Amino acid sequence: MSEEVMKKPETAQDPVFTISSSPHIRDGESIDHIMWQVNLALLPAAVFAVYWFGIPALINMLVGIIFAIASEYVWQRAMGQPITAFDGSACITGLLLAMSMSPLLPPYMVAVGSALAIVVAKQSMGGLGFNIFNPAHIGRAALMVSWPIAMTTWSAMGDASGGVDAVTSATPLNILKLQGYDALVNTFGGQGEMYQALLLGTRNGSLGETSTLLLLLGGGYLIWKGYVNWVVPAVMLLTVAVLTWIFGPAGLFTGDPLFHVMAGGLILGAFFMATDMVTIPMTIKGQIIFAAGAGAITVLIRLVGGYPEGVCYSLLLMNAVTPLIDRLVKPRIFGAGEGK
Amino acid sequence: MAEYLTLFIGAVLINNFVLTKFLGLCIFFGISKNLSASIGMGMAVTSVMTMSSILAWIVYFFVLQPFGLTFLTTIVFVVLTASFVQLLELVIKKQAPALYNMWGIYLLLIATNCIVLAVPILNVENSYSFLKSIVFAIGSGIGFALALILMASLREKLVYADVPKPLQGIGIAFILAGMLSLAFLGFSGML
Amino acid sequence: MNTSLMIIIVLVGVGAFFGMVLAMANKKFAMEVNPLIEEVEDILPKGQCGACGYAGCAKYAEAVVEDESVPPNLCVPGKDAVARKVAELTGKKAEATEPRYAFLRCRGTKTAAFYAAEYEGIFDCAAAKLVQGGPKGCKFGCIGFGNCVKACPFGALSMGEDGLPIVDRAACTGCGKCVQTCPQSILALKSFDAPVEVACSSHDKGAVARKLCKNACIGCGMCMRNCPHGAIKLEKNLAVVDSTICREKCTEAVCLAKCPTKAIGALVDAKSIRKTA
Amino acid sequence: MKELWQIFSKGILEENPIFILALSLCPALAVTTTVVNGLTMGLTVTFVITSNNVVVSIVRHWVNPKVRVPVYITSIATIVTVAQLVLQAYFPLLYKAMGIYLALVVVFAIILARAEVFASKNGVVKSFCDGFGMGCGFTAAMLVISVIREVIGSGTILGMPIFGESYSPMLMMILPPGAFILIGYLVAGTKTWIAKREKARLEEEKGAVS
Amino acid sequence: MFRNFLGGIHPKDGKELAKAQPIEAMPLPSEVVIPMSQHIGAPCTPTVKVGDMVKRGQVIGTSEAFMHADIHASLSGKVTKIDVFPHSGRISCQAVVIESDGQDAWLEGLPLHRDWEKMEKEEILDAIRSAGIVGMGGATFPAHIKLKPSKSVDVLIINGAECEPYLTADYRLMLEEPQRIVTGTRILARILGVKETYIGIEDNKPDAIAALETACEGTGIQVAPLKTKYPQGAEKMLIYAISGREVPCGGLPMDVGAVVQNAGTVAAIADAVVEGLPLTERVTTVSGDAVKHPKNLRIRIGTRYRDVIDYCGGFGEQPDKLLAGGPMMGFAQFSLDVPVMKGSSGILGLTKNITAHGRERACIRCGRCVKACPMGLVPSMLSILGERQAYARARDDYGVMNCIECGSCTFVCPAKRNIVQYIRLTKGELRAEMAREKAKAAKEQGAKK
Amino acid sequence: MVQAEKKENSVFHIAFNLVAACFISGLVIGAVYYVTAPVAAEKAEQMKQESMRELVADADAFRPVAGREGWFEAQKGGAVIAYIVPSETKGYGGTIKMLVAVTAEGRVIDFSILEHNETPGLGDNAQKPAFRDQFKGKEASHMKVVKDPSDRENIQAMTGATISSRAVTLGVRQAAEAVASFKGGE
Ligand SMILES: Cc1cc2nc3c(=O)[nH]c(=O)nc-3n(C[C@H](O)[C@H](O)[C@H](O)COP(=O)(O)O)c2cc1C
Ligand SMILES: Cc1cc2nc3c(=O)[nH]c(=O)nc-3n(C[C@H](O)[C@H](O)[C@H](O)COP(=O)(O)O)c2cc1C
Ligand SMILES: Cc1cc2nc3c(=O)[nH]c(=O)nc-3n(C[C@H](O)[C@H](O)[C@H](O)COP(=O)(O)O)c2cc1C
Ligand SMILES: Cc1cc2nc3c(=O)[nH]c(=O)nc-3n(C[C@H](O)[C@H](O)[C@H](O)CO)c2cc1C
Ligand code: SF4
Ligand code: SF4
Ligand code: SF4
Ligand code: SF4
Ligand code: FES
Repeated sequence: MSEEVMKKPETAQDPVFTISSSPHIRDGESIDHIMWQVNLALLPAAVFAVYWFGIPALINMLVGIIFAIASEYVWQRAMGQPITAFDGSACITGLLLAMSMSPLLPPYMVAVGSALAIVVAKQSMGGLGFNIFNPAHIGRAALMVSWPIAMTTWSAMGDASGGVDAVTSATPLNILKLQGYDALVNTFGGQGEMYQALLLGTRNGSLGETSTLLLLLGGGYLIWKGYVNWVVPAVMLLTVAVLTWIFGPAGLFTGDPLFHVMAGGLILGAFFMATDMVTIPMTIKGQIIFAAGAGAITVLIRLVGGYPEGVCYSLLLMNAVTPLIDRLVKPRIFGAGEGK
Repeated sequence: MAEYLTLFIGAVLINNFVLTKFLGLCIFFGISKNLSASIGMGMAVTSVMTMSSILAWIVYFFVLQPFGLTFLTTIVFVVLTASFVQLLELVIKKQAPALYNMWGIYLLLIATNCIVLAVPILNVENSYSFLKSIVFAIGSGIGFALALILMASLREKLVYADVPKPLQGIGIAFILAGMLSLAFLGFSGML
Repeated sequence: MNTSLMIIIVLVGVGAFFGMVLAMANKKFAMEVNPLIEEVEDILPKGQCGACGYAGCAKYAEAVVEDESVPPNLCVPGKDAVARKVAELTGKKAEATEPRYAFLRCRGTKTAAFYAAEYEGIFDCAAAKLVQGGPKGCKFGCIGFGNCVKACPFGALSMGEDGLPIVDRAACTGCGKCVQTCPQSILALKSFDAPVEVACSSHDKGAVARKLCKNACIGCGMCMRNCPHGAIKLEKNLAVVDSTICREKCTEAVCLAKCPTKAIGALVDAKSIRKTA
Repeated sequence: MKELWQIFSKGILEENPIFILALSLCPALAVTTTVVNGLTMGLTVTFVITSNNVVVSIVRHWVNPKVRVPVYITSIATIVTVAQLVLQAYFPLLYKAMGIYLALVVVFAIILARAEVFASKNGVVKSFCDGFGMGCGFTAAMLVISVIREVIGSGTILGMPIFGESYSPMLMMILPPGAFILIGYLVAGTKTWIAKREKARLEEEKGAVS
Repeated sequence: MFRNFLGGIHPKDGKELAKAQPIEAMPLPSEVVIPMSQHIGAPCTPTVKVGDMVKRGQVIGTSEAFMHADIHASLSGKVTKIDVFPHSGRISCQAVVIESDGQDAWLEGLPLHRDWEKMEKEEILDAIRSAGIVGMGGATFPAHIKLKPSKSVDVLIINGAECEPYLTADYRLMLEEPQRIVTGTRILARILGVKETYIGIEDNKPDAIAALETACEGTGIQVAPLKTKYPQGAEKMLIYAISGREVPCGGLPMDVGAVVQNAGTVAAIADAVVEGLPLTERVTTVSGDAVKHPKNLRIRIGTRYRDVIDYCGGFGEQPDKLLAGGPMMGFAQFSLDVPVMKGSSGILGLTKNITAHGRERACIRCGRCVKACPMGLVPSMLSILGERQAYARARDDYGVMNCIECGSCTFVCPAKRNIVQYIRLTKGELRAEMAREKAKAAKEQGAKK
Repeated sequence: MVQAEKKENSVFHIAFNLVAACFISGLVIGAVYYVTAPVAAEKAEQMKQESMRELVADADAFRPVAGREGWFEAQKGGAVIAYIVPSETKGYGGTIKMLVAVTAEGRVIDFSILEHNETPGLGDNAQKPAFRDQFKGKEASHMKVVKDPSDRENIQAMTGATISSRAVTLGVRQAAEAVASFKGGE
């Protein structure tokens, strides 16, 4: 048995070609590229969070990212799987998780949340692509049931720039839920001021959710690059706007849709979480159903539920329905059924 | 009216029996491998639970309570449910074969199952009125069916996933149920 | 005391009700599953391989219990032991099953076979076959992505270092699942009591075959000519051993020494034939 | 003797009612928030399953096979009712903590299954061992689950704080989601453990042969 | 103006490499290897023996089967071998080797000069049949069978889309020899008796559109500019774009009253009918970044790729893949010994720069493939089901049999999944199963009798 | 005919088998009940007394109040020093049932939660002294839930459990009001 591999017969100088099934060309996209682009899109809002909430925000985000990536790495190592911990998806999970929580949350809780998100929600299901629930939201929901007090303690805004001193230790939605709309407007000193604060992000809340403007910037970038279908955030925001307008505090059609759209984690959720392709339906039609459902449940929880905000749960609930949607809503096969 | 609605929605979503009250888990994990089976099972559980609740309510409030025999509830209800299910199976098989094929085949499986026994017991423990018992039973059944169907659709999807070997089967089913119940927490505090 | 009496009255009442229901049920339909079926199923090895010709072990158990004409020895993996037990349970007569094992008719190891191209794509023999017959120059041999390994319900196959599957004869039950699976149809069930077998499937002409694989049968006919019992024939450039003749008559395998490429090999054990490669 | 030991011990690991057979799951989740509750439920079930196995194996010859199941159910229900009455009279607090799940012991599939599969075919002694083994397996599982849940979820064990003031307990563990997820991983762990043992045994056998 | 089908992709077309190269006739090779299977259907059996002398255009292979097209010698010379040779589509196949005698003599009596307008319909069809013409757009369906549809047809579409990247053969042909195409088209329009005739061309070839528009003047043939998008040239998409009709699942164009024929095919038909010339050569694009001098060549059937590449200056860079056909649907070859056939629209040599892509990973459900699929399938599910061997479900729930294997899904997949290969695997297994079942049923039938 | 008879026979057998089983079961349960029933009743009564004594430590007897279902009056040396009133409200996770001890003047002495479904570690902190002690001596008018730590007059909400705090407070207030109106009506 000789070790030398046989040379080509006849024509030794011919190159050795590669054979494969068609097609033989691919476009330039890859998972890693897409994922890091999403991270990039989140960057402006993340930077603003550090500016607005200070160093704790930075620490929490770093802890979230590091623990997410580390858990993925350790798991894959232990299971003998190929290491894909650095493809950017774990980074998104960790970052989004930290961004959807109070800056005051002790970092160790963020770490636990990150690890739970990756291990329970993602890797146990088989890793990227197989998870049914949005890992970041599973992490958040798990923390919410584990340490509800810490999770609902909001900062008195550190020493960041003024104008919002009135808003201490309660988020806008919190005030709305417990004290009503008028109290809410009063805390900001007027409706115009309120909208301005919501738009710029100079308000209290989870650390990554405040700046509507920068989130829109990032979301818009993803839409422009084609990684996100604009229909999904649009439908979700629209559903929330319409429903909150209809079911206003003072009877039908008295709501403040603008406030509801910009408050809480809706913008972040609609652009970056309702668009997580892994956990939403695959067809456009299915995605519209998903987004509308998520919007509706968000409103339901905000208006009658036990929590001030419902983005996280509404998305998780719709994640659970996604396989059913995918089964029922399929594209029409070309040439099937009627159609001329 | 609002009272009934509250009771109903509470039973379906907020206090979902499977996901927050841990009842009927054996079927929940046993049947949810397959979507069509879970739909049939959902129907079977709902109907059996409703009817056995009615029966149990009558027996309890007209026999057991008046004679001070409430401690016999367990044994009487279980025998009642079991025989009722047998009877039902018999009748349906004979009278409505189509219905039988849809969910009759699951009947015997549920003859002895937590949720089918628990709902009649809860009804009498909470002294629900006759009508309320029915609403509660239907709501619980629908809640159970909802969880079962969702779970089945998730598990069917996971059949094609690279779930690590030791977690495959019942392990991952538990974890899924855990996440589903996390999601259902969103409804908590709603009523 | 009153209560105690009531307890008995109520319970007996319930019991009577229950009894009546059951009695009725019984009268209306006295269908019983034959408990024997379960017992038989218990004995079967649960490979669910389908070698018996039924869709899984349970189905065979049902058939063998309920159908008089179904023989008890259809379970190939179970071998004689199971056949005997099933026969015992069903009261049928067991005929001996001949133990057979999977045998790979290819020796195109990574080093012996010529790779005409690099392959890119799914790690699956059937899928690779769709791409110009796979990367090897020889289009008859093992593609080496181990579909058979994945298919074996008994874990009897493993992929060798040399790129060919190895049969663990202690574990192989002869169910034939791998034989059905292999897209190249180069696995065969052999009884292994014949002394020799040809471990090649190439129908290429000698010169081509030799170029494409060092271990190929080149159809030179040396073995055929040297076999004193006429047990070997050439079919489309490939030597074929008639194992019945071989088993019955052969005392000394002269053919082995004559083969220039050692494509024909002794069947003493699973590994030795590969070793001669 | 060895046979009896085998009958007894298989219930603890290889056929653990909760982790492997996945039967009688409801109590495993519902009452394991504290060790005391989990243990009580475990012992109750052990009592019921063992006595029922004994009763069934005694009466099995008199029972018409057509009413096997109903008779067994009656037997189980009787035993459970007895347990209920006793607990109620002597341990009212525990009785309350068990809540509805105590009554539900009646329909735990594991009990009926053991009666059907084992006790109806075997003698008193063996049935006792089988029932007791299953009961112990069940109790052991309940204990494992409840210890983990109580320690992490409340920071206590048997009600005594063990981490000191600064520990803020992870509530998820005593709530439904944590219970489900924890058991998921415990099931996986048990499976891996059994598989490893099996493998070691095979290796040993192989070694012995060659 | 025209409809746009859903889905589709926009790959970098690479056509600039050969676009400006006029069609050039390649010199006679010293030897041609003519495979006996160059069409869909039964392979032909050789009608010549080793040692025979043949003339160009002489029939050297034919078959009894209905579904076949005769095969002709593509040059004059001596038959030196009849054996199994590599084949660009089916690994290997019987082929006749003819050594050129340098004369390149036509069979006596060829070419003819006929006035096709005076010919009977049957006569024309016979001319097409005996010329051995098959679809040259890739599917190699025998033309004379396609042109005798069993249903009434009212629209004829000439496929000049050439949507495959790199390929420019049809483009050059349309630009340089529009007259041949128009003649062929008119012949077809007549024998089919259609009301409308279109030539569909992607709008990235304005000069070809212009050339054909001029040539079509007064003939009633309409030139239809199409949106540039892959796979615009796929039959079903083309029919939809031009006529708005959807070929039903599992159906044929004639089910919606349409016939589609490739531009090259109609040019060959024109030759066959007017001059009686059998199909012995075709225009093929030789291109790709590894080929030194990309060209559009008129090549004799049976010329080895080796000779073709050598004529184009050989490989300038180390090629990674040698393709028969375009990069989206072509077949990768492992040998330069495969011959050019009637269906060879391109020969491409591509370097790793173009063909390399990352490791295959699990589907991340991004839905890009769903968006890209022109057939409205869910390719991601098809790939997953294929991977897990759930073939029946792929057919029943996800209609895998409708896939036209255009490769759009695989092209866009960021997880680099080999979706088309999974689909092929699935289809293959399903077909094998169907065949098994048929055989079983037949056996049972036989047993009953 | 013979077969039919056999079936009849077996039907009877079946029914008898079951009835016998139930009969035996009845005997067993009856016997156990006979033994345990008095113990259970005694234990239950004892527990009730104990729970009331926990609320009103210095009482020496508890008597049911006529006309008010479930009410007890705590007596010391024959004098009524407090009323023990059941109360029920809806909390975060469902109904909360409690017993409230109120002085005859309508001041709260203490309360205990009998049944609840609040979250452990959150809502169920209502049973802990930190929250419970706030009520001691308060009247109905001072039972408003606030979240302002400086407001010592009213009831401080438990962190993270405003809903439970409100529910419990409401229950206690209702009890206090009920006692006030009962006394007023007398
Ligand atoms: C994407 C996203 C989703 C969120 N989902 C929820 C949710 O489902 N429930 C919730 O209470 N807070 C959620 N939050 C946090 C809220 O937006 C906000 O921080 C919270 O409403 C503050 O009010 P709180 O006091 O109760 O929770 C989410 C935040 C983000 C960024
Ligand atoms: C994805 C796909 C792309 C195709 N692209 C072309 C093309 O660009 N040009 C072409 O002539 N045929 C193309 N075809 C082949 C056509 O579908 C059709 O078979 C052909 O135009 C019929 O003409 P023919 O029989 O003359 O070849 C394509 C087929 C498929 C499936
Ligand atoms: C798992 C979980 C359990 C909760 N349980 C309770 C509860 O028992 N009682 C309660 O009032 N709030 C509970 N909450 C919190 C409420 O949803 C809500 O955030 C809170 O009432 C707001 O009150 P705060 O203003 O004191 O933070 C719970 C939250 C979570 C996540
Ligand atoms: C547009 C987009 C949105 C994403 N959103 C999330 C998200 O909300 N949560 C998360 O854990 N990962 C998100 N990811 C990353 C990735 O999809 C996620 O880790 C997978 O769900 C893990 O399998 C997102 C990725 C993209 C491309
Ligand atoms: S023997 Fe067949 S199935 Fe096995 S690896 Fe070789 S080609 Fe694949
Ligand atoms: S090696 Fe083949 S024949 Fe042997 S057990 Fe495995 S699949 Fe069956
Ligand atoms: S190859 Fe098939 S599945 Fe993929 S895009 Fe084309 S038609 Fe759709
Ligand atoms: S393009 Fe690839 S990753 Fe995206 S859904 Fe399709 S198969 Fe999955
Ligand atoms: S224990 Fe089995 S259903 Fe509850």
